[in-house]
This record gives sequence, C-alpha cells and structure tokens, in this order.
Amino acid sequence: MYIIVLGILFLIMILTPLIFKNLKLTGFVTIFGATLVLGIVFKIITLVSGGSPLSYFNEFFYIDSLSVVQLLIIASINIIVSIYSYQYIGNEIKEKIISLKRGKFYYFLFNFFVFFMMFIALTNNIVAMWIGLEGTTLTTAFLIGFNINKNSLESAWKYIIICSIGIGIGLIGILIFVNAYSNQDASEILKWSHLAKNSNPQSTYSIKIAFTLIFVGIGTKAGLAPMHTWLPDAHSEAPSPVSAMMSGVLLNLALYVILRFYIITKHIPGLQNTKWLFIIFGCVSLIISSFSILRQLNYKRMLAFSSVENMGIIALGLGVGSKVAVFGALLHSLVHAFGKSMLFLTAGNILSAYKTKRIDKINSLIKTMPMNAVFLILGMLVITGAPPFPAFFSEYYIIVGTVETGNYFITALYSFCLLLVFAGFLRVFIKIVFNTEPGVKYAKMEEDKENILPLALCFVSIIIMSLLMNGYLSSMINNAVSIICD
Amino acid sequence: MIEALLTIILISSIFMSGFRRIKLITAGFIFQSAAIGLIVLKLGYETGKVDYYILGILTIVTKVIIIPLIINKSVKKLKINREMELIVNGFVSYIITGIGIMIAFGILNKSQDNFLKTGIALFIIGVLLMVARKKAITQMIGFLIFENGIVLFETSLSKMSLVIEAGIVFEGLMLALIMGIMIFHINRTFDSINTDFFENLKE
Amino acid sequence: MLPLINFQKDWLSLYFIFIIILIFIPVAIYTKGYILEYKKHYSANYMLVLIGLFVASMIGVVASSNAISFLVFWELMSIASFFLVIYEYMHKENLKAGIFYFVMTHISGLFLMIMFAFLYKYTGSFDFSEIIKFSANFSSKQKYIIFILALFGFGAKMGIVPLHAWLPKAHPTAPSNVSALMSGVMLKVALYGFIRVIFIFLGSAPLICGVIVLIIGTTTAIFSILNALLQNNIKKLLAYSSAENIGLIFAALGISMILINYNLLMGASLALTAALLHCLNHAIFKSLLFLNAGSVLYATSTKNMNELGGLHKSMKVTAICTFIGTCAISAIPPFNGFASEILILRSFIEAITMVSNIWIIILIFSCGIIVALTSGAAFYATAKSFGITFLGKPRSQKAEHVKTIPRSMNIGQIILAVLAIITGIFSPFIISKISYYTNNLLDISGKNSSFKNETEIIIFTMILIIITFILYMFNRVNSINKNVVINDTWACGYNSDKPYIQYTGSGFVQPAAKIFGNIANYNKKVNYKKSINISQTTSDIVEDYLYKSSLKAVNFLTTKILKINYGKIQLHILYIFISLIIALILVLKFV
Amino acid sequence: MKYNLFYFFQSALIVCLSPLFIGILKKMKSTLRGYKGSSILQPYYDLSKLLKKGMVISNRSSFITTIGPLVILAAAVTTTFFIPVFYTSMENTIGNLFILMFAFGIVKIFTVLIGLDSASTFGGMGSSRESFISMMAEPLIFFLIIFLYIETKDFNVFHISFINSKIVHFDTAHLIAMVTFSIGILAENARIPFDNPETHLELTMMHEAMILDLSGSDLAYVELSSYIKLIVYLIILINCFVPIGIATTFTATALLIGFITFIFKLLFCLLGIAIIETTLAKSRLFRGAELFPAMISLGIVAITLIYIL
Repeated sequence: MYIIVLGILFLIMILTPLIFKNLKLTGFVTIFGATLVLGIVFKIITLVSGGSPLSYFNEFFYIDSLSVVQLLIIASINIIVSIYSYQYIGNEIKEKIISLKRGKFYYFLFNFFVFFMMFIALTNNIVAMWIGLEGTTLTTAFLIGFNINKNSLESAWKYIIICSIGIGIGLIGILIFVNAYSNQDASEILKWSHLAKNSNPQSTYSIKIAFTLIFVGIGTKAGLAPMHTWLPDAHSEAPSPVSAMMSGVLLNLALYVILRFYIITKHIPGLQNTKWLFIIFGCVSLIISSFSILRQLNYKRMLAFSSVENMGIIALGLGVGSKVAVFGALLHSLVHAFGKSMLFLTAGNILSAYKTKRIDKINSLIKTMPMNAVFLILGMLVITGAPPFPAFFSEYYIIVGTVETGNYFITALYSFCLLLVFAGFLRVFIKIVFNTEPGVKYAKMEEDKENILPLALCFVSIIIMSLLMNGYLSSMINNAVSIICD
Repeated sequence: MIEALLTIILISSIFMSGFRRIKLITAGFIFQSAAIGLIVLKLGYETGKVDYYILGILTIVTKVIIIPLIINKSVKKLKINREMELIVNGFVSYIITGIGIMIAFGILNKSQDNFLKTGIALFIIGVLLMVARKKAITQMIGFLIFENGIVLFETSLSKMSLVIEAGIVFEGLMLALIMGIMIFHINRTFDSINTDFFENLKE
Repeated sequence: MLPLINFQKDWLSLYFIFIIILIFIPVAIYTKGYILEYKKHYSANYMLVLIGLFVASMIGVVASSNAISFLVFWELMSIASFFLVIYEYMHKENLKAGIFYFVMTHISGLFLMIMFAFLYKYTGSFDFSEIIKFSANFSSKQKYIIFILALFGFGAKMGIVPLHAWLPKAHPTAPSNVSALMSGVMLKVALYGFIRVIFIFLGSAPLICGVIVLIIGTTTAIFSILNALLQNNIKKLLAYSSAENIGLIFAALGISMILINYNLLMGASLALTAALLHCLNHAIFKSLLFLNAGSVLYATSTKNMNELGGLHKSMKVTAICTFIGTCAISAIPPFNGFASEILILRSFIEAITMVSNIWIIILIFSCGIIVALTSGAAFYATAKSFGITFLGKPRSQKAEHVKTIPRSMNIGQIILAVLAIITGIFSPFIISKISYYTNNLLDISGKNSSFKNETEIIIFTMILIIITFILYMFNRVNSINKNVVINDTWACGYNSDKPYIQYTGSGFVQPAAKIFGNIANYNKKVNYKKSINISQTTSDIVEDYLYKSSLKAVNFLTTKILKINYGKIQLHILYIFISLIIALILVLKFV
Repeated sequence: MKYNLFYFFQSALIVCLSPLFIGILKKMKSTLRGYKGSSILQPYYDLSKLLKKGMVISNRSSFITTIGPLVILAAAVTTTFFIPVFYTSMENTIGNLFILMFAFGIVKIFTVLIGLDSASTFGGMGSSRESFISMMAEPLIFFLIIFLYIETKDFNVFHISFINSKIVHFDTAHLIAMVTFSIGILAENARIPFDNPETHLELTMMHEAMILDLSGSDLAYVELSSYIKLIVYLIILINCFVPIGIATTFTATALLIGFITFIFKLLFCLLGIAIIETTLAKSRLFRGAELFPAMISLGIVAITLIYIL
C-alpha cells in the first residue's frame, strides 16, 4: 500500500518537469511530494518500530529497522534539498546561468535520483539493489556535469568511468554470490531476507571472493579510499544541492548495500573475519582523507574529503563490530547526512554569493554573510564531532568499540585522523568566517538571507536528534544494531 | 558451436587490446558482442528458456547495433581515428593481456566453465583498455568490453528473473548512451577527447 | 548507554565548584565594565553568552558523575573557551593562537575519550560510582595505561611541558576576564580530572607514575617560570607563570603518589592537601593578576610592559590590587600564595625524610631544589611585572594618557584582592578543612598529626600588624614639623624627565637572561645603524623543536598522500584493481 | 606567660642591640684594615640623625615608598619574635623556619619595589640584581630547611636549637651545611662578595642602590631593618648549627651562660664577616652567581652524607 503510494508520488514528481512548462510548479510539486514521502516514511517508521519487518509484493520490498534508518535519511535530506533547490534553480535561471529547459531537466534527474535511492532502501532483492545503485550513477552523472564546463565535465567523466567500473565489479561479485547459493530455491535466492536466515552456501570459498568483489566494487561508489578518487572532483563540481544529496545520502546508501551483504556473509561460519575489510578500508580512507583535508584550496573539495573520512569512520565502526561501535556507526551515518548536507548547502550559498570556491578569496564571512557564517561554524562543529551534537557520541562510541575489542592501534590511528581532520577544518573555516584583512571594508551581502531555511531545517533536525538521543532514536538504531550484530 | 563463438570472442578481444584505430576496435567490439549474443541465443535454444532469448536479443540489439552506432557517430564528429600516444604500447599490451589471461586461467584451472574463463579474459582486456589508453572513447569501449564480460558471467552463473536481467542490460545501454553524450560534450568544451586534458581539478 | 546528566556531590567536586564560583563572581562583576571596551567592534552579548556557557560547562565537568557527561561538558568547555579566545577575531594572530589552542585541547579531549573507553572496558561502566567500586581490582598494567592517557589528556589542558605551548598563546589573546577564568579556573578543572582519575579511580598508581608526575611537574615549573621571566608581554608572563604554578601543583601530586606507594599516607595526605590548597590560591591570585592586566590593557591599550610605567598614579586601585596579587604569587606572608607554597615545600621535605629508597630521596631532593629555585624566579618575574608596569615613570604616551576604569572593574579586582588576603591569613582553617577530606580519602582520618603549628601565620600577621601600627604612630609623631620636599628624582645631574633612563623590563631580567637565556631561546641583537638599537627575542624551545618538527612530518606526509588524489584517470582505475587484488589476496589468505 | 615575656625581652634586646653589633662589625673592619674607624655607637648616631631630618621624596614615588620602609622595619622586627636568642625550649609553638624565611620575603619585595619606584636608573639596577641574587639564593634556604629537618625532624627554630644543643660532636655534613648557610647569609644580606655595603659606586652597589632615593626617617627605618636582618640571620645560624651553651632551662645561671656564649658566638661571626670583607673584593655579579650552584652541590653532598654515613 505505502509502496504503491510512494511509487505514484515519485511518478508524479518525475513526470511533472516533463509535462509542465512552469518551473515554479515543478519546484512546488517536488517539495510537496518530498513532504508526503517524509510523512509516509514516518508512518513506516512507526510500523517498523516494534522490531518486526514489513514486506510487500512477495517480499520484493522489505523494510526492517536497518532500512528505516536509510529511509529516514533519504526522505529528510530530500525535503531539505528540495526546498534549497527551489531557490537555487530559481536564482541560476534568473542570473542566466542555465536555461529553463535545463532547470526542468534538473528536477527530472533529481527526482529520478531520489527515486532510485528510495528503491535501494526499500528493496529486498539483492540484484535490484545493484540496479538501484547503477540508476543513481546514471542520474547523477548528468547532475554532476550539470554546469557544462571543463571542470564539471572532467569530474563527471571520472565519476561515470570509475563508478561504473566499481559497480561492474560489484555486479560480478553479486553474480558469484548468488551462484554460491545455487543449492537453494531459485525463487528465493535473490531475496536478502531469505539469504540472511540461511547461512549454508554451496561454497564458502566463492562467497569470500564474491564479498570481496562486492566490497571493493560498491565501496568505490561509497567513496572508500583508495577508490575514492572520483569523489572530491564530483562533489566539488556538482551543484551544491546535488553534492549535499550525494555526500549525505548516496555514499551512505552504497555502504548500506555492502552492509546488507556483510550481514549475510557474517553469519556464515568461518567468515567473520571479513570485518577486517571494513576496518582496513576504513582506516585507509581515514588516513588519506584526513591528510588530504589539511591542504585544500577549495572548500567544497574539502567537504568532499570529509565525506570520505566520515565514510571511513562508519566503515570502521561497522567493522569493529561490537554493539557500541555499530551503534556509533549507524548514528554517525545519520548525523553525517544532516551535518554534511548543511555544510554543502551553506557552501552553495557562499558559492553563489562569492562566485568562487577558493578558500583564500573568502574572508570575514561573519561580517558579509553572518547567518551563513553561523551555520558554517555550527556545521563544522557538528561534523568534527563536538558535543552536544550527536556526532560526538557516534565518534566516541566507535572509539569505545575499538578499545573494547582490543584494537588499540586502530584507536590511536583513528584518533590521530580525527585530530588532523579537526585541525584542517578549524584552520579553514575559522579563516573563512573570521579572518579580517586590514584595511578592507566588509559590507553585508544581500545573498545572505536568501536560502537560509533549509540550513535551519538541517540544524533543527540535528538538535532534535540530540534531544531524541536517549529515547526514540536510540531504540530505532538499537533495533538496527540488533539486525547487524545478532 | 559455443566453443567456436568463445574462440571468436577471445581472439577479437586479444586483438582489441593492441589496436590503435578506433574503427578497428569498434569492429572487434561488434564481433565480440555478436558472438556473445549468439551464445546466449544458443543457450536459450538448448534450455528452452525465454530468459535467454530475450537477453540475447537485447544484447545484440544494444551492443551490435545501437552502441556501435553511437560510437561511430561520435568518431565521425570528432575526427579521431586512432590513439596517438599509448600509455602502454601495443606490443606490451599484448604481452600483458597474455600474461593476465594466463594467470586468470591458472587460478581457475579447476573450473570447467569456459564462460567464466572467457569472461575474466574480457575483464582483463577491458581494464587494460581503460587504464592504458588516453582517449575517452577508448575508455568507453574498454568499459563496454568489461560489461560484455559481465554478460558472459551472467549467463554462466545466474538464475535471475527476467525483469532483473532486462534491468541490467538496459542500464548498460543507458550507460553507454550517457558516456556517448558526455564524450560529445567533452569534445565540444575541450576540443579533444584526450584525457590528458583532464587536469583542471588539481589543487 | 547514553548520558543522563546526574550530578554527584562528593567533597572533591564541591571543592572545585566552590573555586569556580568563587572566581566567577568577581570576574562577572569585572566583566560588566570591561566589556565596554569591546562594544565598538564586537558584540557584547556574544561574549556574555559564551562566558556563561564556559562557566556552566566547567561546573558541569566538575559535577559530572558519568564519563559521557564529563566528556560532553569537557568539550563544551573547550568550545566555549575557544570562541572566547578568538573573541577579538579581527587580529590575525588571535585566530592562529585560537586554532592552536583548540587543536591542543582537542588532543586532550581525544586522550580523555580513549581513557574513559579503557575505563569502560575494564569496569564495564561509564558511571563514576561503578568505576570507584572496581578501583581495587585494577591490575598494574591497566593502571599504567589509564595513567598515561590521563597524563596526556589532562596534561594537555593543564599545560604541562611539553604540552604547554598553547598557554602562552591563548591566554594573551583572550580578553582578560576570560584569561582570568581560563587560567584561574579552567586549568584547575583539568587538575580536578587528574586528581579524580588517579587518586579516586585508581586509588594508587604505581611508583613510576608518581615519579613521572613529579619530574614532569618540576620540569614544567622551572621551564615555564624561566620563560615567564623573559617575557615583556604582561599577559604572556602571567600565562607562563600559570604553567609554573600548575607544575608546582603537579609536583606535589607526584610526591603524594609516590608516598601512597610506600604506604606513607600521612605525607601523601599532606602533599595532596598542598596541591589542593594551591589550586584555590592560584585560582584567586592568578585571576586577580589577569584582571589587573586587563585593567592596564583597558586603560592604556598595550600589553607590552616596556611601554608602560608609572601607572600607580592614574590607576591607584589597580596598582594596589596588583601589588597584593604580586605579593600573593611570590609567597609573601600573610598573602595566600605563601600558605600553599610552604605546604608544598614541606611535603617535599617530609617526603625526603619518610621515604627509604635512596634514589627516590635523591630525586625528590633535586626536584625540591628546583622547586625552590622556581619560587625565587617567580618572585623575580612578578616583581618585574608589577614594578615595571606600575612604578616609575611612564615610558610612552600610552602610559601617560590613561582611560579611567569603570567602577565595576575595580570592584571585581578588590574582591579578589580581599580574598587573597583572607585566604592567606585564615589558611590554617582552610588547610584543616581540606586535610580532613584528604585524610578521609586516604583512610587515615583521626590521625591528624601532620598539621600542627599551622595557626602560627595568624600570630605572625597579628604581630606584624601591631608593630606596623606602632611604627606608624611613631612615624606620625616623628614627622610632625618636618619639612617634606617633593621633587624630581635625582638623575646624576642629567635631565631626569627622560623616562628611558629607567630600567626596562628586558633590562630588569638581564642577569637571568644571561644565565638561563638558553631555556627561553633568548637572543640579543645590537644594531649600530644610525642609532644604537637593541632587539631581544625569546621563543619557546619546546615549540620550536617538538611542535615544528611534528608539523614538518605531517606536512611531508600530506605532500605524499595528496599525490594519491591527483593524477590521470587511468591511474585511478588502476587503484581500484590494485586494491581489489590486494583485498582478494588478504581475504583468501586470512579469512 | 613568663616564657612569652622572656621571649619578648630577648627579641626587644635584639632590636635594640643590632645597631651596636653593626657598629662593632664596622669597628672590626677598620681595625683589620689598620685605621681607627668610627665609634661602635656610630650606627645609633646615624639613625637618630636621620630620624631628625626632613625628607626628600621623588614626585614619581607611590604608596610603596610611603609604606615600604615602615613595613620593612616592622617585618624585620617581627622576625625577632620568632627566634630563640639565648634561651630555648620545646614548648614553644611559634618559630616556624618557613615563616621566618618567607617573612624576609616581605623585606625583599619592598626593597626591590622601592628601587623601581622612584624612576631612577640605579634603583632599577639594584632591584634587578637583588632579585637575581635572591632567586639564586632560594634553593640554599630550602636546602637549609631540609637539612635541619632531616637532622631534627622539626621545622621550629626553637625546637631545632633545643635538639641541636645536645650535640657535642658535629659531623661533616653538619659543618658543610653550616658553611653553605653562612654563604647564604652573605648573599641575602648584601655583603661581600655579592655586594659591597659600603660603597655608593653605581656599578657595584645593589642594596644601597635600591634605597638611594630614600631619605630622612625612611632611610633610618630601612637601615635599621637591614641591621636587624643581618643579626637575625646570624642568630639563626648560631642557634641552629652551633647552639652549644644556649639556655635550655629557665634558671639564672643557665641564662647567664647562654647569654655570654651567645655574645661570643655572635662576635665571632661578625669577626668572620669582617675578615671576609677585608680580604675579599666584591666579585662580578655573575661570578657571585656561580657560587650558588657550588653551594647547592655542597648541600647535596651534605644531605647524601647524612643518608649514607
């Protein structure tokens, strides 16, 4: 029932830009649709909150607590970004940067993109998950190259080539994976819910290979280093709302797909050590991204590296595997989605006001764009894990997890990387917000107030999250943790 | 019959790894895709499953007709005929391909599944083309070879429903389309499709 | 699993809450006037909110009964103080100092996070009461781990060498009321944490830990006071002096830890009391001195004491308050620094006679000698700071044309000055109160023998006051009908109006610079071009060597790692396959 | 009460007699140098002359100059109440060595600040050097306290002299410590080789430089306090290290013997200072400073001797 409603909603949202000429209407429909989607997701959350999963259409769609977390992220970031896009696209058209046609094209692709993500989170079919991921690649490739110029085309090309290869490897992995279960009922083997319960594949050897392929392949899409190379380019060149969506949601979702396979793999006797894939790639991501953050000249690029870092943190948390750490990882994926979207959207505001992505060209934001400056600082605090924002807890739980399981070296490495990231962020954002060149007059900019609502929404949701930490949120995440750990 | 087709695939792909002329590579690709399509159809004939027929037809339609058309169109517009500077020259490419295939077959020596082995050979050649060539269009063809490998894999391993298979193939087509469009844009903005010009995003 | 803010009310927490509130009240009064200076360029509300948050979070840290809420408040404290440090953001150096400070405090936070994670691992709980219940069961290896983490975690916040480098940067850049809070209170909060972890959670740390603490404390004290000596920036001098006092407290804690190991609980209790008392005293006099420095800054808008001088005429109240603060910090009876300084030295001496291990004796003895030298140097440094700033003749226009200070600032200073005297004279009562609790902590309540004769200071003060009074009366009688001539100072017949015939701050410490200059990397350059011109520079050697070389290492790695991100797309594709192959090999090999 | 009264008497005696001892010291020096010298009562004459005179005050001076001399004198006088002179007992509750030593801190800080107060060149120089020397001397004082505490397990001067008066045979450590402390006394009281109390040559003086701008009764107070300070230090030296003969019972004979031995010991000390001051020249500031590390290593030797022997 809900699934059908969702499908119809998305159909309407996707078709509106194709049918109607009025861009405003499209924007409204998108926002309205996003609100309805969020409402439905909330309804689904209440249905699932008891712990028992829902399934529709012969278990083709399957919603448990783990997917609920993803659904929540997608739906809420979607509405925030939709609101942002409304103003953003309007401005771009007003300033004659893009044509009306491209504006409509944007909405078409954007809604398609969200549809695919929703599809990944809802589906139970493991190959369908892959199809969803591939679909996001297809739609976002154009979104990244949206402003057709040298930089964006280069990044889009990199994105499409690297991600397609990754996804292709992932598909090979999935094929081998499925093949390893060929002893089971043919109509059931593509269903995750079935595989998670039956842990007796034909050969564990091919499961090993398959999982590695899936991990590396889809890990490319999730932005784990050293397969992350597309990410900084793509995220820095895409329009800011798209970067927010990709960084906050898409990366998470790719990791979620890996996690689905990991849950199956983990239950097979003798394969528990596959968790080291998470840990090693998490650590490599952490190291590479944290060092890279230190010397960036482009703030959007820096945020992109921070996404790599956060993916590393989440992967590490999942890999460490103790309940505390997994809780931390899931919580972190939630916080990161909101925090990073907030930062990217703020960066978008700054970009549209200053027309430059270079850090050294922007000074004294607190004078020129005070509201955005405040959100930038808040976002920085959120993303670097400062209390009372939930990222502090999530990062801390992962530390606790590493200590608990005795991986002291990883604890040290992890903390060191957190420190580096913190230093890098601090250096840049404090410089952007507060640095005052002597003798320069800083006047308040008009653009400051234009697109504040989505930022405020992001921040409010983060605050709500910290308030709900003890109750609702933690019970929801705990349900998800029990799916992973038990 | 299948053995002969597999041979065609292997030979064409090994030659493709050293070709410089894009038209030749495209031709190789067409041969390869056609062979794969035929194999799938043959399998369908043998097993009597509708899935195989549809997969085979889809493969032939997209990879033998549509994608080569896109490529040719781009090539005509772009006036590029050949790879000028190779990162790994033809001679070495052949050797690498040979060694790679040898190792892959060596690892899989216990398996009797020739599809699998051929698929892996295709992966290796696809990757080689993507890594060792500079033109965006060659990279695209490399990726398509890679995808052909996936199709071979699929036929050998999977038992999926039709919708899913169609989805996979359809998305392959979409990807090729998007790549083609992108190459077109790239050529227009960069005046070249050489990936050497992709250096703007260095900080 | 998640923080429930649940406060605890044991004596240690209450004592430190008492310190925080005691300092906060006068500082708050002071802030009312001090903020006027900033109203032109910066937002006053912003500062008030941040100060409120800062103090609240410090109280939160001290009152937490749960590791998570401890850490939350700890980080909040760091954040609030960071934004206070960069309050005057229009100066670039302030931003730099602030960032440096925040990074250092983040290091501290990370160490603490790991430490509590370890405690959680060992005890299975984040709750302090649960941890205390477990405290007897820690193995010595566990104790070492916790100790090292606590040392770095709290140490980075306290400013022990070599983690002190943020202190002399952050304190001068922060507004003075904030530096008063930071130096007077925030450092104490870190000490609180250290005491709680080492003395209450672990019960007794291994001997080596005590030795390490003692050595680090002493090194910190001597290093920072010698650096303080050579500073000409008032607030920088005070910042270094804060580090010195923390070093003293730390050394006393070290003594206490050593003695607990030998089960010499009497001496341990004495040393712990000394440390706790010095926390209170240092909080009072250091915040007083920072407020004074703030007043000077407010009135003359310079922190460089070589531009000051003669302020006693225009800023009477501040001068007297600073004098009291100076006396307190240089351990002049009956001001408060004296009481704790004596206790610290006494705990050193008693430790020497109590311990039987000759190597420990030699260690304590040499540390004691250094601590004594430190207190001498502290006298030197503060005499310099007061004398050069307030006495003599104005050395520049800035010192001559002085803004009047709002009354609330004066009130704030006076309250603290009075506190410094009261806690000095009545220190015996405070000591007995604290020692009651430390004895309880170490399970030797009832046997109160190590604190006799402490009331002597009251007798001393009374005699001193009586005699001063008698002499004063005598002087009044004596000076009737005497003519008093007020004139310019004699300057060997030269025109004495020139202020530069006076000693400057740098000149004042020249003897020490000559002998100990290396420790502060002291350099003197004389230029003979046109006019003779002497420039003297100092820098922090720890910062020069340790910090800069680690920065270099990070820079090097960054350059190398950055290369991974940029390159040809073909290479990036190769990365995927290389990592795939490596992952496959690893998985097939090890799983 | 009786005891307390007696202590008061003792102390008052010290206050009154210290100028006399200084006079004796000066007389000794002039005799050693081979000229007649002034009368031993000369310090009294000087003081009374100064008290009668009017004052010249610098227009730059602050409250430090106003109250400083008085407080300095008061602090010096107060210390006399905390030391045994020729009678001691174990019942006394005041007399903590720490308080004594830190009380001299009051004198020190005021003199240093007076030096800076009048904005003259010499004052700053004197203050700077005085602070430097006292900083270097601080470990010595600390060492003294450690040593005495190790010997007697007490911080109280009265108790220390009571306990030490029983010692007949002094060991090496004790003697080394005594020498160390004697040098400390020279440093703290601005005597040769650290400072020359007689000259007013600007390059050499320390103590005199600081009080250069004082005059009249202020100068008298400071001079008197410096006399008292020297004598108090000497008394501490005498009564802590060689308290032989000090009265430990409250009888007339014991007190008499105590008084006589005390006078002798004090005169001996003064003679020692006189000899040092006539034979040595004032050393350079940094030469003087080098003495301190030497003293500290001596102290370490002493402490180690106590523990090892």
